[in-house]
Amino acid sequence: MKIRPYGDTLNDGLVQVSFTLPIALSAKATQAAKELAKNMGLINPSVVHSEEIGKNFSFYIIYGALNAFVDLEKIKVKELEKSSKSKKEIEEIIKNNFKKDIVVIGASTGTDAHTVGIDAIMNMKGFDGHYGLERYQGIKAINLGSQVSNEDFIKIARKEKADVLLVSQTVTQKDVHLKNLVDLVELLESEELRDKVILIAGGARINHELAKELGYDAGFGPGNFAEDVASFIIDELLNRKED
Amino acid sequence: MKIRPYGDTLNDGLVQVSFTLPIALSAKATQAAKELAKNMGLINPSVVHSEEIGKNFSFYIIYGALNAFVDLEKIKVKELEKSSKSKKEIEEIIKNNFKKDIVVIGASTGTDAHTVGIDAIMNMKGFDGHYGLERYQGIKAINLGSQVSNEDFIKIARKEKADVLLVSQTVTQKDVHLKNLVDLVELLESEELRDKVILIAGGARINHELAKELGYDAGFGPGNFAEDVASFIIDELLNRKED
Amino acid sequence: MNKLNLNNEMITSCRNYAKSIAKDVQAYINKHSTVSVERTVLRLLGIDGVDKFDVPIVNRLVEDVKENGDISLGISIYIASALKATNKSLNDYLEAYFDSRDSLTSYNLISKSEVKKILKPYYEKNLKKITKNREIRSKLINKFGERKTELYVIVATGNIDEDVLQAQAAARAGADIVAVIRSTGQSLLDYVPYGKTTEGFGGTYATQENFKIMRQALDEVGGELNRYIKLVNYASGLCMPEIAAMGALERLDVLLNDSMYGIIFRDINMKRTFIDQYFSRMLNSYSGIIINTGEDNYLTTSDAVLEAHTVTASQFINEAFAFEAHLPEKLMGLGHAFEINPNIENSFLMEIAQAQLSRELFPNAPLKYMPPTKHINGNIFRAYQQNALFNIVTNLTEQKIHLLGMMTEAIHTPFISDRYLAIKNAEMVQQSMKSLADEIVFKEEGFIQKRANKVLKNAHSLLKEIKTEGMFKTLEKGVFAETKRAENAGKGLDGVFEKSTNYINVVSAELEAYFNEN
Amino acid sequence: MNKLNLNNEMITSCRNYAKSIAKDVQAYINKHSTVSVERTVLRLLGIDGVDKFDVPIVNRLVEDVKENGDISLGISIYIASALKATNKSLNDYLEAYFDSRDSLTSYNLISKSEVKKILKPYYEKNLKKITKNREIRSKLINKFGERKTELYVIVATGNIDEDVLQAQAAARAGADIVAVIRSTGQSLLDYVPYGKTTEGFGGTYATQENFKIMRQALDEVGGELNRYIKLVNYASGLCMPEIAAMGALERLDVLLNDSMYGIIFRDINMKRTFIDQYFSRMLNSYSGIIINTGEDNYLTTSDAVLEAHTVTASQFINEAFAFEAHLPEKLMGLGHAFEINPNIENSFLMEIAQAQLSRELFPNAPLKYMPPTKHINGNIFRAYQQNALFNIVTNLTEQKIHLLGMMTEAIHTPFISDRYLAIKNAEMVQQSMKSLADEIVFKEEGFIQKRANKVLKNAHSLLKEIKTEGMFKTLEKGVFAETKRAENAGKGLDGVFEKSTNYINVVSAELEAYFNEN
Ligand code: B12
Ligand code: B12
Ligand SMILES: Cc1ncc(COP(=O)(O)O)c(C=O)c1O
Ligand SMILES: Cc1ncc(COP(=O)(O)O)c(C=O)c1O
Repeated sequence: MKIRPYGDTLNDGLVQVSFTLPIALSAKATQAAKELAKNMGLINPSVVHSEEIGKNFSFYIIYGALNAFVDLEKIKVKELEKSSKSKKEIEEIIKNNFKKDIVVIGASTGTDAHTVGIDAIMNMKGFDGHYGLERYQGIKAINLGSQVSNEDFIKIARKEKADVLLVSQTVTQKDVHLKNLVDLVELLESEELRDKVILIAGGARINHELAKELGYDAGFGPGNFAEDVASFIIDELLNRKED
Repeated sequence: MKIRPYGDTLNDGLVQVSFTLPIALSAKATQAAKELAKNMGLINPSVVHSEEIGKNFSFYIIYGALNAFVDLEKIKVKELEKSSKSKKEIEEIIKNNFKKDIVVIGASTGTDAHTVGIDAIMNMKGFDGHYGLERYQGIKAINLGSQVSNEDFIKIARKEKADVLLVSQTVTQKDVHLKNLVDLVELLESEELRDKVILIAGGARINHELAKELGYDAGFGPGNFAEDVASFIIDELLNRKED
Repeated sequence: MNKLNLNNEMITSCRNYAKSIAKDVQAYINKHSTVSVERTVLRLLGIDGVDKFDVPIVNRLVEDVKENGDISLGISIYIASALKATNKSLNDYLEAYFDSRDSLTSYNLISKSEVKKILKPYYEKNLKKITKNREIRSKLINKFGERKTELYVIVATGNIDEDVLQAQAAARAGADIVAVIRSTGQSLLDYVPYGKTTEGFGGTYATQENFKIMRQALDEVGGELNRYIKLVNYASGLCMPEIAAMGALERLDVLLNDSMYGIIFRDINMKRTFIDQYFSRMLNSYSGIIINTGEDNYLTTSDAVLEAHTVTASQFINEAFAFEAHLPEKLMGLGHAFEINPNIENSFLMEIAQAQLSRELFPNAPLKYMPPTKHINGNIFRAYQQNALFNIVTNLTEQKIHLLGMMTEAIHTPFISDRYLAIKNAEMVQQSMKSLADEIVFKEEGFIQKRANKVLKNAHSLLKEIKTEGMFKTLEKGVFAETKRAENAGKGLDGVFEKSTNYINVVSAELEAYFNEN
Repeated sequence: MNKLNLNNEMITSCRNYAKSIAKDVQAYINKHSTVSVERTVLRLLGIDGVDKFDVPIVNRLVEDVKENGDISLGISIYIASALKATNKSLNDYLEAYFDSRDSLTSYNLISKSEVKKILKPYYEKNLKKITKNREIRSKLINKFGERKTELYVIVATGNIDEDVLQAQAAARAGADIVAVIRSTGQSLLDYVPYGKTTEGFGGTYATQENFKIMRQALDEVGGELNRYIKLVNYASGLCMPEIAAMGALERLDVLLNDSMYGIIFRDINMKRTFIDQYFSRMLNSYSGIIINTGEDNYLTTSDAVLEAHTVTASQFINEAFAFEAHLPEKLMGLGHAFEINPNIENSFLMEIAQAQLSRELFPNAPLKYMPPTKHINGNIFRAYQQNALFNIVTNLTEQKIHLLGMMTEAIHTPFISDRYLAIKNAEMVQQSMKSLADEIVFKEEGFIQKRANKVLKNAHSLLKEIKTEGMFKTLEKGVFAETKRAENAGKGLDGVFEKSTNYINVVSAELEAYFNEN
């Protein structure tokens, strides 16, 4: 099925765009904004608002019809098939399949001080009514908090014999998170630990596809809770056992 | 000078886009939104928000860097050089150059019932502190109001020996205004009146370039007042006198 | 509700002036009828459909009498006489009519009482259907409940199928009321288009079939959501009573119904539309349909600070007109609006004053509160904020019918996402400020109280003036929306006629009997 | 200002508890110093610059003493002794120092009074510069005036040149205060980077040169606009007093300065940062710089409904700490925030209660009111509305330092257009609701009054508890932002040392003398 953006009628293609140009407002500048919109594939773009927002800066709001379709059949997403088990089910599976507790270590790494995300997954109280991993029987959850260097993280992982590493990254400005995440993978590899753990990333701008690309086993963005992560962990551990 | 959209750093190219897709929210749908954004020329588009907005409709907000420049040197705008005289100056010029009052007839034509725009230009009290043409000495301003058919408009123009016709169009849905505006030009031509009047269009979505394309002498959008229109009229009448 | 310290004597005096103004006009109305009133009678006899040139049959019949008979007698007598003379059922007669080309005026006219007898089965059937609709509505509302403030959105794609999708999406998102905007210019047509339509400009044609399609779609989604979703359309215009009848038959819940709007913004002749309005409002009352009046529109043309009192005065007059047509307060959706330039100092306080004033003057009316439109520009973020401010005033002054503002008001009729976002905006305000109205008191003799009292005082003076000059003269002077309209100009005057002493209108007779009883 | 009917005795009792809590900590502080305090002394003697490895000279000198001497005596005595022994000016001595590689500890230590005599010309010069800056600021503010509520925005491009463009654009758009956000992680550096910088992550490095560049840019645009544009940076972190000194020298106007933030959100050792805070706040007081505290941050981690009282308790404690450091109320920009989930019923009323409570508890403090952040998501329209609601509460409760929320809060540090739109949002509220605060009264014993009194009561209980347990234990328990921090863990502990009885700090001695006089 081919689809297009929808304003108020099927296939009208209507989209809204806004941006700033680093020049003062003028008829010419407005025309430049229109040209850019055309360049984006909008037919008949209409500059519905333009405003000077500081010496030599002007802001534009544009509506126009996008002259492009996307073919849904051709879209492949590396989507995590969520098995979405409940806390109870997960605890049951662990009890029946594993002799000792699964050790999960989490941290917000690098200079990132955002802990709310990793806490949401790990802490007792959890998030939005979903209990965190600390409350799961059969899981030993160790939350190292924020600003943990990759080196310290690995040191503790080794000491605690971690089965699973959870990395949270929130600050994405200038793609610092990518660097941090890749560094960890490299460090793990050089210490020959990469294959011994399940490595999972998470954060506001993380998704499964991105995480896979960076060499992680999975990635979780907003809207995921402890049970989603635990489900993945269990499935993956059982899988690896079989191999 | 080549320029690009500006987020917070020169040439970062950052733009904001939003649209709806006529499918339910899913990872695939979000990917489709991203593909469309790429299709618009955005590199690394980031879907910062997605939301189901009704069965089979989902809404997306995207930020990304536009991989395109626009060359300001190459942009040509048919901009009206506003001579921008004051009411007083205009009245003075009329007094010195024309023997009789300039007859200006205005209307909101077709089924368009929006009069605020044409009133802003014509009525005594004007708009935003700018008096309308009715208050100008040397101008006989006749405002026919709204919903005037093109036929009636021309009939009255002929009767009043109009020098200038002002047409206001506000309803632009499905481009009705274009049809209405073009019809008037054709009617005037078939009645051999087109060359005898100055023909001016105005309205929220009218600009000079569009008006010229449609066969008008000038077009005025938001932010224009009676003195801008009167200045153009005077200049044009003096010009035509010289020829 | 008493937050403004209003002068009760002044309010009573306003009501008295308004009553006298309306009675004056009513005296004129009582002596006249219009082609659309007569067409409405036909519709309520069950006549529908169009001829091969797409002219509605009701128009054909009334035109026939106008040309070949004496329309001042009303259409009822002609149709009854024809049935009597041909001894046919209405349907059979109409078939024969179009085959034969015989005029409807070809038959001997029968007596008034015979007219009534012959037509009774026909109009009774339809009035019963209307009564049934009223009952269904009541039942559903009783079952599902009704919110204190109802969120009202419009759909306006021009295509009824697309409208349906969007109306259902809106209901799912939280809308309580959906209005299908009419195509630009329909209100000037002296007939009602027929059948399902998928092409309109800035709106979708109001046809009975489109009403039916949308009613069904809303019932469907309402059932799914366990809510009753109200349906709105527009009656004001040259076919006011016809649309009132169609709306009644298809269980619409709200109709925009205001002569003043037609006169001022559509240049419809005042006599024509006052007569039409009376009959249409009686129908609204009978069918339990809420009317919406258009005072809000004045402020899209005039200055909302200086001319606020014209809204208030007009509300009083519209209330009086509605009472004349037997409309109970609970069906009077009088209009007002949030239209002050937000750049004006304390404009928000003035908006509170105005909204609270309307609330206190008409405590039992389901007021229709309109969002900012005039001072919205293409800056959709700014517009979203203005709508939030508007939503707050609604909440603070406990309005009933809450028309949601769109962030793209200055650009286009709403996209599906605009509407969704508008609903979420209102919901955030409703939720986060739930008890604000109860919590907050205005300072005694403060800015808000002073403003409200001033507007009331100016409305009072204006009503006094109108009472002296009369409604027609007032409209000629351009008091409302600064728009001047002459008594004998404007569209549709040729459809007005004086009633003969023998005039008979079987439907209005029935309705009046009903109102006298109830 | 008395809209909440607060219990005055309870307020006094809160203040007494807080005073006792602060005095406890102060007893510890008085006995200790830190490497950053000592580096600050050096900076105020006029030492600046870096060595060839980009290590700041002040760090080199303090490290030298730490390794080779007895830092418990303080740095002052070492530097004075060196000058005395070498008979050089400070500049000449430093040049020789780097050439010779002789330790700063190589000289005979002189007496306290001699130390003071020798260093006086140096620190006096800089303290005079600071005094001069304070005077310039006062003069400009007197000349241009100051708004009742000041609009505060951030720039955070990482590049000081880009920051300048955007700060100036913001000022032109209407901002009164501009903060240059620091690069992520700078607060954990135990030195202050040097020179102009154009690369940072999520912010721009706080360096003295960058301060100077921005100060000049704001003075320039302020002159053009006839307004004084205030400049903000961040002191909290391992270099708190050094940044306080640099800010004083470059005429910053506001500094984020709060140990609690560093402890909780940056895992900085509590002892280290309490000591640093004391000295840095004395400097702030001397230089007339407003401090901003970070209570708002608690609610980004904890639930804003349940933990509101932790903010209030912390404000009382921060006030008490500030008084210890001789900071007058008019420089206490205590923090609070609008962070309740907007989907919660009556959340807006709770926000009003909290904001008004802060206002009434600290009537003379220029409170810093923070916008919603936690419950902002990628829906920029929704965010724009949330910011409007926040702006309304600011207006209604008459806050002083009004941090503008950005519609892209959940996405990136602000684009130039985000900031512009945020300012316009605030301005629309300020203008359209100008007199709202004066106009509106809260119901007696209503939802708002009850909520405010409840928060105050809970804060009171908490303060009582803290008084009993002590501050260090409280932090170990994780009372604030549900974050537990151990007394002897966290960053920077190795920079803390007990002062010898012979310890001397020429600057703090001078400041204390000044405060005793004034
Ligand atoms: C709270 C907050 C803070 C708090 C953090 C407190 C704390 N204890 O964490 C404080 C106030 C300390 C703070 C400070 C700063 N912040 Co901050 N902060 C935020 C804020 C408001 C909310 C983030 C949050 O808690 N979200 C809620 C959680 C639950 O969502 P989440 O993290 O996405 O987590 C979910 C999923 O992603 C997933 N998940 C997350 N991690 C993981 C890990 C694993 C393994 C898995 C499986 C899943 C998972 O599960 C969670 C539940 O579904 C955001 C803005 C916003 N509204 O998003 C800015 C924001 C993230 N901060 C930002 C910045 C820049 C900073 C500072 C650097 C500013 C400065 N220069 O001073 C500082 C320093 C912090 C640092 N160096 O890291 C920027 C980042 C910009 C960018 N794109 O890079 C943001 C976007 C604000 C902005 N627009 O500027 N911040
Ligand atoms: C006021 C208004 C009305 C009033 C009009 C009252 C009146 N006396 O004019 C009322 C309430 C009656 C009305 C009705 C309708 N409206 Co209306 N209305 C507006 C509104 C809110 C403001 C327009 C306005 O007055 N602007 C102020 C004036 C001063 O600006 P302006 O017209 O641009 O004029 C300036 C310049 O353009 C220029 N100018 C204008 N004309 C001319 C002419 C000449 C010769 C020159 C030189 C210059 C010039 O000078 C002026 C001063 O600078 C807009 C939304 C908005 N905020 O823009 C919707 C809007 C225009 N309406 C709209 C619609 C659809 C309708 C209806 C059709 C809805 C319906 N189906 O019922 C009806 C019917 C009207 C019809 N058939 O025309 C749509 C149009 C959508 C579109 N893009 O086509 C809008 C955009 C709202 C929306 N989003 O749906 N409307
Ligand atoms: C009372 C009333 N009637 C009718 C309408 C719509 O009329 P039309 O279909 O003529 O645009 C409006 C629109 O604002 C109105 O307020
Ligand atoms: C009191 C205080 N200090 C400092 C900061 C910033 O600290 P950093 O530069 O460590 O991110 C904040 C940020 O919210 C704060 O509230």
